[in-house]
Amino acid sequence: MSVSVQEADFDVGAEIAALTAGNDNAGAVASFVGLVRGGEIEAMTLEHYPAMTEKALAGIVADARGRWELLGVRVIHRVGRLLPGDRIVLVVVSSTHRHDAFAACEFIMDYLKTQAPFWKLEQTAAGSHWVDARESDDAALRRWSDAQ
Amino acid sequence: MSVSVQEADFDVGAEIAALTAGNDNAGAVASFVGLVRGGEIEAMTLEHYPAMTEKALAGIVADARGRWELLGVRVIHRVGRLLPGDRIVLVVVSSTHRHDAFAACEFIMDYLKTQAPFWKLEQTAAGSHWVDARESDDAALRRWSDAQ
Amino acid sequence: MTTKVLYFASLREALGSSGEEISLPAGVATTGALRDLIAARGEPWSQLARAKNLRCAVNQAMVGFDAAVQAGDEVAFFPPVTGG
Amino acid sequence: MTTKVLYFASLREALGSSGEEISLPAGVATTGALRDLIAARGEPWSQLARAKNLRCAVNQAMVGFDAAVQAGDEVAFFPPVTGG
Repeated sequence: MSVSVQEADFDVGAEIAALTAGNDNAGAVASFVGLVRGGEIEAMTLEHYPAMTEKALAGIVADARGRWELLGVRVIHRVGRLLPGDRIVLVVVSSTHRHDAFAACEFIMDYLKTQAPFWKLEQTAAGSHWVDARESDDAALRRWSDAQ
Repeated sequence: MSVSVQEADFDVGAEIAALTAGNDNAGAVASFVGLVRGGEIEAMTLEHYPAMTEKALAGIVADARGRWELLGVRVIHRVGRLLPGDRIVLVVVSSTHRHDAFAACEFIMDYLKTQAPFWKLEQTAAGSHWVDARESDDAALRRWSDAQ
Repeated sequence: MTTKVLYFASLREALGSSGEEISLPAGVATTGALRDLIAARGEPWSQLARAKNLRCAVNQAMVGFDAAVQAGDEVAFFPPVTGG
Repeated sequence: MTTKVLYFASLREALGSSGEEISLPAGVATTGALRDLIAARGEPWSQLARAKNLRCAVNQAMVGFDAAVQAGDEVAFFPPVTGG
């Protein structure tokens, strides 16, 4: 299964290695890891829409596969309570061509950020608050309509 | 040291984790792994210009740091004899912003491909031959002159 | 046959509900009409009408407020997503 | 004082040499002039003049063929790089 939504942490090196194991054509592997930032944040709780999340992520991966020549894609998104420095999300893309791997990896992150049903509740000393969506994420998404 | 040229393999997960350890601001980590492709290739030998390689890579990293807001950069390039599926190169970039991490990681790879003094000798059943430079790598480099 | 309606994140908290089953009255055939039907109950439900950038999904696919809704569907209302 | 000249990869193999020390004659003050000086020896050295996309570095920095060279420098000639 190329898409997972889970509470457990993941092993980045093992996931990257697994994606290329047994495929000698994958000369390029691009990956992204998103982490909980510190600062004022003491903890973060990730809520999601269970029936929709894996479906939404699988749809984004399918879109990426339609745009670039990809050999393998792996997406893992954590839910539940996380602490500063904890890993939140992993996207790994393997391809024969490095530009395809980079572009698809960033495309998947941009779509995930705006289309996959996850919500962050941040906990600080002053209390809890839901994270606001950022206009910069919508702007990032629009880039993919214009060009690669 | 953020740049290494070595015969030994590297641990991708450990390198990514090390780059963000102790820095709570790094919300985004982009990375790239280049692997020896299989097919007709039985082995590959990477020659380099020892006095220049780390200097060239450090210069590329410094250029990237001048263009984007980066928190950490790690580059490892292997030399010597490698087999299909073996890791050749690792670039890891951490940043507060994911677009900066992605852009800098791809920039470093594009410059490394055309500016760092490494040469690949491929060994096939038919004999050995030096890999030709690809025009697509020069084209990839030119993109960075126009825009980010 | 009813329509399942779900609320998530800040909207779930503001409404004090994670979801309900609704029998669609005649004339309520889109996500927008369903939203207005619920919002018309008054507080706290009227927040559905005021919510900035409210999003919705029908059967786990994001859609606009002109999307068709019928009995048996699963409709979700939620704020803009913030994962990743 | 001499100038150290290095050859790499396919060029090293074609020349049968990984490098040498050269005393720069008067009038040889650029990487291009040094290349021409060596190529003028005849085969196999004339390959330096024929090499497609020959690259050079002075003191471990890539430069063009109009770059200055002086005694004590380390000059390298090599084909386009293919790492990564």
